[in-house]
Amino acid sequence: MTVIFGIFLLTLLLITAVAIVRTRNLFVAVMLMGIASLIIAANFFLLDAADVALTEAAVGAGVSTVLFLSALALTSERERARTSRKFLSFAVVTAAALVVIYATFDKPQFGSPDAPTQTYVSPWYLEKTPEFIGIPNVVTAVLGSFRGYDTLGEVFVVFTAGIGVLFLLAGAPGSKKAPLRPGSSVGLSQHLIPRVVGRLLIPFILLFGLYVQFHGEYGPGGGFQAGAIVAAAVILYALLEGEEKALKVIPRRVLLGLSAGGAILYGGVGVVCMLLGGNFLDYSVLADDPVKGQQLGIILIEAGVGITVTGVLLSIFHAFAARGRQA
Amino acid sequence: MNVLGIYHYWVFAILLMIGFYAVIAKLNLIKKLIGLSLFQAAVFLLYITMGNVEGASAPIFGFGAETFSNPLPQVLILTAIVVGISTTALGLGIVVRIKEEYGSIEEHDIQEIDRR
Amino acid sequence: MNALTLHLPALQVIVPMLMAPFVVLLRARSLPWAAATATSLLTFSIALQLTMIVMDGNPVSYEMGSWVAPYGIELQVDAFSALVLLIVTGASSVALIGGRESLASIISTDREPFFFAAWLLALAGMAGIVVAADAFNIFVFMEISSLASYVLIAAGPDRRALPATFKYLILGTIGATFYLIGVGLIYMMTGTLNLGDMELRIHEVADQKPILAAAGFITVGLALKAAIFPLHVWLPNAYTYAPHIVTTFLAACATKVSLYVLLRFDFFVFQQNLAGHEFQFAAYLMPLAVLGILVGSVVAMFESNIKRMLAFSSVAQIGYMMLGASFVSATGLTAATLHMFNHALAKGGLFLATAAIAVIAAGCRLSDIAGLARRMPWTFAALVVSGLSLIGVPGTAGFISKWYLINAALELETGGIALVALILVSSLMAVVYIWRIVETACFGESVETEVKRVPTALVIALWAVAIANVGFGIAPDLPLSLSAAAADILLGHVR
Amino acid sequence: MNAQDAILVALALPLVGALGIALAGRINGNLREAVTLLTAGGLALTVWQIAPVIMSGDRPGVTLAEILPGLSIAFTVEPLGMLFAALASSLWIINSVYSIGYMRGNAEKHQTRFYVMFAVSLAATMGIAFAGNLFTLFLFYEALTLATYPLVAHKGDEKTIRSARVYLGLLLATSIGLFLPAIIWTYSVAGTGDFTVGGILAGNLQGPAVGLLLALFVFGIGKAAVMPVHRWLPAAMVAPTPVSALLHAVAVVKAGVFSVTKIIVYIFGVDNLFGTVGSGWLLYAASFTVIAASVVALRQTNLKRLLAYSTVAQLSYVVMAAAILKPLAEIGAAIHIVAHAFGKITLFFAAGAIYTAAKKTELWQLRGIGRRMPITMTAFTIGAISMIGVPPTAGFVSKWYIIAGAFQADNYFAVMTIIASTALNAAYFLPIIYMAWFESEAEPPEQPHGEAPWPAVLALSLTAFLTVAFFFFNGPVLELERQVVAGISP
Amino acid sequence: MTMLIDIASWVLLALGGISILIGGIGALRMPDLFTRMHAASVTDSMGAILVLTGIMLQAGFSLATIKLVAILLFLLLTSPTASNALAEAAMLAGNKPGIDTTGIKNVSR
Repeated sequence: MTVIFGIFLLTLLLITAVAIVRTRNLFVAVMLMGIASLIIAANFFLLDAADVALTEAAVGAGVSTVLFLSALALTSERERARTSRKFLSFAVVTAAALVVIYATFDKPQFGSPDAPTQTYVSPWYLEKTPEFIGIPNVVTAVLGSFRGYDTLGEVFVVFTAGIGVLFLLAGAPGSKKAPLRPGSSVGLSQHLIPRVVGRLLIPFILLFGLYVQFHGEYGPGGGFQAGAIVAAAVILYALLEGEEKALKVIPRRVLLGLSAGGAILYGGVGVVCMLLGGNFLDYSVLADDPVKGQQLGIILIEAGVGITVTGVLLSIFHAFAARGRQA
Repeated sequence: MNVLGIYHYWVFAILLMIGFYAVIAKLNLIKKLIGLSLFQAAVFLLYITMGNVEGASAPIFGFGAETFSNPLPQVLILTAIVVGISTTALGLGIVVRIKEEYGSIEEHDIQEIDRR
Repeated sequence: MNALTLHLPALQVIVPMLMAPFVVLLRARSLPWAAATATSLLTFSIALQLTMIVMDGNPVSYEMGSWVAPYGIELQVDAFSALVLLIVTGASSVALIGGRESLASIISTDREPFFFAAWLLALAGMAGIVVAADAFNIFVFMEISSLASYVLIAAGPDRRALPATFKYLILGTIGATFYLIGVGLIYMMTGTLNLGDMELRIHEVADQKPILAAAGFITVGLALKAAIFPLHVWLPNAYTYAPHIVTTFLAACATKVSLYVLLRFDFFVFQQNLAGHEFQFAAYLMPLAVLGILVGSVVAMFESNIKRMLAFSSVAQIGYMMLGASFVSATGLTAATLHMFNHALAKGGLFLATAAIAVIAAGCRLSDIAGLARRMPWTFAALVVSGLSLIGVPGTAGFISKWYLINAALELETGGIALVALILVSSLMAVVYIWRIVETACFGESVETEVKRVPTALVIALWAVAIANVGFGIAPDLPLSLSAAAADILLGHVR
Repeated sequence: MNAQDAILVALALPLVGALGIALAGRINGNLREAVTLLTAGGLALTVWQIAPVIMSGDRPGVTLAEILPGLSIAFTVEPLGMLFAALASSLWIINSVYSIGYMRGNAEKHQTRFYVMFAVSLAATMGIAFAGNLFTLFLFYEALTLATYPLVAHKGDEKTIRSARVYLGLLLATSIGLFLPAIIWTYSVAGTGDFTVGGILAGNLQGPAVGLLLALFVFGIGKAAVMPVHRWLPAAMVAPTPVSALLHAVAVVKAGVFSVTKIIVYIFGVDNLFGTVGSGWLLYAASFTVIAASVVALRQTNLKRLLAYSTVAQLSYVVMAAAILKPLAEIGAAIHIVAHAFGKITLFFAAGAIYTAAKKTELWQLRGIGRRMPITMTAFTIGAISMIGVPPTAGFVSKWYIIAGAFQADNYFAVMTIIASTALNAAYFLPIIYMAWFESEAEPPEQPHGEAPWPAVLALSLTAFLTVAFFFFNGPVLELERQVVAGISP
Repeated sequence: MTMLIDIASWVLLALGGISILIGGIGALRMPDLFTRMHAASVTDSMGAILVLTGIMLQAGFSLATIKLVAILLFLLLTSPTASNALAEAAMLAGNKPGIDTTGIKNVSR
C-alpha cells in the first residue's frame, strides 16, 4: 500500500519541480515551491523521518515561502528572458546525471536492515540513548548531545544569515535608483474577517510553537521547528495588523538581542560544561546525575536554538518589509 | 519491494538535475535561487532514503515499535535544511540589493548595465 | 598539559565563534573593530600554542561532548592543520590591524557590528573546517565561513560587488552541495562520518562504484570552492570588488582551506583505498593545475585593474599548489603546503599595498597609480618586496617553495623538465605583471591631488608582512618543518 | 679586524652608506657627496685590508645564513674575487668624484636617489665578488640587476623607460630563464654549489651535457654580454655617464665576466673542461662576438654607443681568454678585467666631460676639440691606446698574456682573432683621435667652453695615470693571479 | 460492533474522497477565479469533515481522536477565512467577478 502512495507522491513531486522550472510567473513558482516542500515533507513522513518532515513543512513550506514572497514584493514578479546557454547547461546536467546514475549501480538494497548505515553507528545510538540520555526521541538526543557540535555550528549558520541580511538591508537603502513597489505596511487592516480570525488564532499558534519547543524530547519537535512556528505566528500578526504594530510588540533591538542571545546561550552551555570539568558540550557534568545533566543540557540548547531561529527569521522579515516601506 | 528503492534514487537523480539545470540555465536571479533550493531538496531526499529501514517506525521510543529507522541521516538533514534556508535568505537579501542598485534582476541586464 | 591546553582545539573554534554574537551587540564607534582584532589576536595565539604542541608530529584529538570518536564528533589537529591555522589566523589578525581606517571609510557605523561579527564568523568557520575530523562537520563549518565571506564581499563600496557576491554564492552553494552528496554516498557505503574511521572501512566495501562517484563529487565540489582552474570563474570579480582589507584576508586563506580539505580527503580517505587513485590524481588534477598556472599568469599580464590582476595571479598560484600536490611525492607535498604559507604572505602583502594605494589614488586601475612611488615610498617599497616574493626571487619566501617545487618536478622521471620550464616561464610572467605595477607607479607623472596620509597602522602591518616575506625567505625553518611534517602525514596514509 | 669581519663590513658598509646618503640627501647636496666619498673610501680601505691575507695564500670564509640543508648564503674570498672587489671599490671612489662634477655640471634631478642606488649597487657587487657558492652569486647577481634599474631609468622620460625595460627584461629573462636552471642542474648533479679549487663537476657530468650546462651558464649570465644576449648594453646608454662608467667599466659588466670566469675555474675546473668537446664552442662564440661587436662599433656615430659596442667586444676578450683554458690565458683574462676597467672608465669619463662642457655626443662634432679641452682629450687618447693595446698602457700587458696563453695552447684561431680585433680597435679609435687633435673646428660652438668642471677633469686624469701606471707596477696583481692558476697544468 | 464502526468509517472516507475529487475537478473546469474558489472550498469544508470523522471512527477513544478533533476545528476556522482573504485580495487586485462571461443573459438586471 505504501509503495503505491510513495510512487504517487514522488511522481507528483517531479511534476511540480518541472512546473516550477518552466513557469514564467515567479509568484506561481514560489507557490509551487511551497507545494513541493509539503510533498517532500509527506514523503519524509512516509520514510519514517517524523522530525525531518515537521522541519521541512515548517521551515521549507512556511518560512521559505514567506521569504520568497517578501523578496518578490520588492522585485519584479515576471521572469522576462527565457533561458540562455541552453546547450551548455544540458551538457553539464547530463554529465552530472550520468555520474549520479553510475553511483546508484550497486547501492545497498533500499530499506534493507543490514545495509552498512544500519549496522555500524546507528544501532549504538539506538541502544545508548535510553542508557546515557534517557529521552524517547533518539533524533533529538543525537541532534542535541551526541552531535551537539553540529547543531551549534548550524545555529551559527542561521545567525550568520541573520546578520548578513541585516547588514545588507539595514541602514540607508543606498542609491535609490529603482523605484520599488509599495510594501503592505498598512496590512490588511481594512479586512475585518482575517483580523478577527487572526486575533483568535495567533495565541494558539504561539502555544503550539511552545509545545513543539519543549516536546522535542518525547516526540518530533525541537528548536528549529518551534522557532519557525513562533516566527510564523508573529509574521501573521504583522501581516494582519501592519508592520509597525508588530515592531511595537517585538522591537528591532530585542530581535537582535534574541538572535545573539540564543547563540550565546547555546555556546554558554558548552563553555559551562568545560568549566565544570567535562569536554566542550558534555552535559553530563551539568547535574550530579549524568542522565539528568544530559536532559537539562538538551532542554537548554533546544531553547537557545528556538530563540535564535525566532529572532533571526523575524529580523529578516522586518528587514525585507522595512525595505519595501522606504520606497 | 525494490521498485520503490530504485524509484527513490531515480527521483533523487532527476530532481537534482532539474534543480541544477534551473540554476545554470535560468537568467532570473530568483529563479536561480529556487533552482538551488530544489537542488538541495534532492540531496535531502537521498539522505533520508538511505536512512529508511523497511517495516520500521520513526526512532522514537515509547510507541511500541521495536525496529527503528536510522536517526543519523535525519539529524544531518535537519541541519542541512536550515543551512539551505539560510543560504536562500542571504541570496534573497542580495537579490533585493541588486534590484535597488541595477533596477533589474535578470543576469544579462546586469552585465549589460555594468558594461555601459 | 595543564587544564587549558587540553581544550585548545575546541577553544580555537569557539573563541571567535562565541565572540561574534557579543560583537553584534556592541554599539560604540569603533568598538566592534577593537573587539574583532582582540579576538583575532587571541585566536592567533591559540594557533601558535597548538603549533608548539603539534610540532613534534603526534596529532592532538579532542572529543566533543566526550563521546568516543565514530559516535560523537572528534576534532583533530596535526602539523598540516597547524600550518593552515597559522595562515588563517595570521592573515585575519594582520588584515584587521592594518584595516581600521580603510574599513571605517567603507562601512557606516550602524552596520559596523554586523560586518565585524561576519568577519569573526568567517574566521571561526575556517578554523572549524581545519580542526574538524568529521566529514559532515566540515560541511557545516564550510557553510558558516562561506555565508560570512559572502557578507564580507557584499560590503564592497562598488555596486558591482553585489552580482559578484551572488555568483560566488550560487557557485559556492553548488560546491558545498556536491561535497554533501559525496559525503552522503560514502556514508551510505561505510556507515560512518569520522574521517579516520572512513579511511579504515572503505577498503572493506565490496563494490567501489559509489565510492568512486563520491570521490568525484567531493573533488569537484572542493575544486569549485578552492577556485581550481576551470571552476575559478567566481574568484576574479569577488576579489576585485570586495573591500581591499577583505580581499587581503580572503585571498590569503579562503581558497587554501578548501584545498586543505581536498588534500585531506584525497590523501587520507581515498588514497590507498581506491585502485588507481594516484592515476586519477595525477592524470586529472595535474593538467588542470598546469592550465591554471598558464591561463592565470597570461590573463594577469594583460589586466589593467590591479586587484583583478592579483586575483588572476591567485588562480595561477593555486595552480602551483595543485601541481605540487599532484606529484604525490614527499617533496611535491612539502612544496604544495609550503606554497600555501608563502603565497598567503606574498599575496597578503600585495593586497595590503593596494589598500594603502587606494587611500591616496583615485582607484585601482594602473592609470590611477601613475607616479605614486615618490609620494608613498614606504608602501611602494613594501609592494616591491611582496612582489618579489610572489615572483620567487631568491632571498624571499616565495623562492623556497618554488625551489622545492622545481626539485619535486625534477624527481619525476617523465616530463620533469617540461614542468620546470613551465614553472620558470610562469615566474617570468609574474615578473611582467608585477613590474607593470612598479613601473607605472615609479615613472608615471602623478597628478598632485590633495595629500592624504596612509594610516600608520596600515603601513606597519604592510611592513610586518614584507619583513616576514624576507624573514621566512632567509630562515624558513618554522613553515618548512611544519610542511615537511604535513607531507609525511599525508603520505603516511598512502603507503 | 680579521678577514671574516672585513668581508661582512665590506658588504654592510655600502648599505649603511646608502642609508646615510638618503638621510644626508634630505639636508643638502654637499653633505650627501661627503658621505658618498666617505663610504667609498671606507670600502676601499676594508677591501684593501683583505689583500695581504689572500696574498699569503689564506682563503677566509664566513657563512651568513643556512637557508636549506646544502643551500646557504656563504662568502669565501679567493684571488679572482679579491681582484674584482679591489678594482670595483677603488674605481668607485674615482667614479664618485667624477659624478659630483658631472651631476653638478648637468644639474640632474633626483641626485639623492642616484647616489643611494650607486651605494646599493656597490654592495651587490661586493656580494658577487665574495660569493662562496652559486646560490649567493645568483642572489647578489639579481640584487645588482634590480639596484641598477633605477640608475638606468634615471631620466624618467619615455625613451629611457623603454630602453630600461629592455635592459631589465633581458637581464631578468636570461637570469631566471637560463642561469637559475643551470644552478639547479648543478646543485642536483653535484650536490653542492660551493666554489672549490679544481671544480665540482669533475666526476659527475660527462659528454655533451657539460657543453649544454656551460652554454646555459654563459648565456644565462646576461651581464657577460656574449653576442645574442648583449642587446641590453647599448640600450643602457640612455643612463647618465657616471652610471655608464660604473656599469660598463666597473660593476655590472665586470660582474658578468667575473662570474663566467669563476664558474669556469671553480665549478667546471679548467683541466677537465679542457679535454671535453663541449667547451670548444665557447671560444668560437666569444671570438664571433669580438669581431662582430667591433665591426658594429665601426659604423656608430654616437660616441657613447661606440664605447658600448667596444665594451661588448672587450668583454668577449675576457671570455675568450678564459675559454683558451691555459694558465697564462687565465692570467691574461684576469688582467684584462683590470686593464679594460681602467681604459674604458677613462674613455667614458672623457665622453661625459665632453657632453657636460660642450653638449656634444656625435663623433663629427668632435672635430678640433683637442685644442679646447686638452686634458680630457689626452686622457681619451691614453684610454684609446690602452684599448688597442699599444705598449706603455695596461691594455698591452693583458693582450700580451692572452696571446702567450693562446700560443701555450697552440690555439692559432685565438691568436688570429686577437690580431684582427686589435686592427679593428685601431680602425675605430684612431680617426677620433686624429679628428680631435689635427682637424680645425667646422663652426665655432655657440658659447666658448673650456674644460669640464674640475672634479670631472681630476677623475679622468687620475684614471688615465692609472692606465699607464698599471703597465709598470702590475707585480702584486700578477702574483695574485698566479695563485689562481697554481693548480692548473700548463 | 467493531464491524459496524469499520463499515461506517469506510463509507465516510469514501464519501470524503469523492467530494475532494469533485472539488478538484471543479477547480479545473470553472472559468474564472471566483467560481474556482467556490469549487475549491467544497474540498475544504465537505471533504475535510467527512475524511476526519472517518479517521476518528477508526482511531476510537484515544489521544489521537482529540488531536483529530482539534485539527477539524482548526480547519473549519481557517479555510473559510483563507478563501475570504483570497477573494478580498482578488477584488483589491482588480479582477471583478465577470457575471455574464457564461453567455447567459444576466437575469437580475
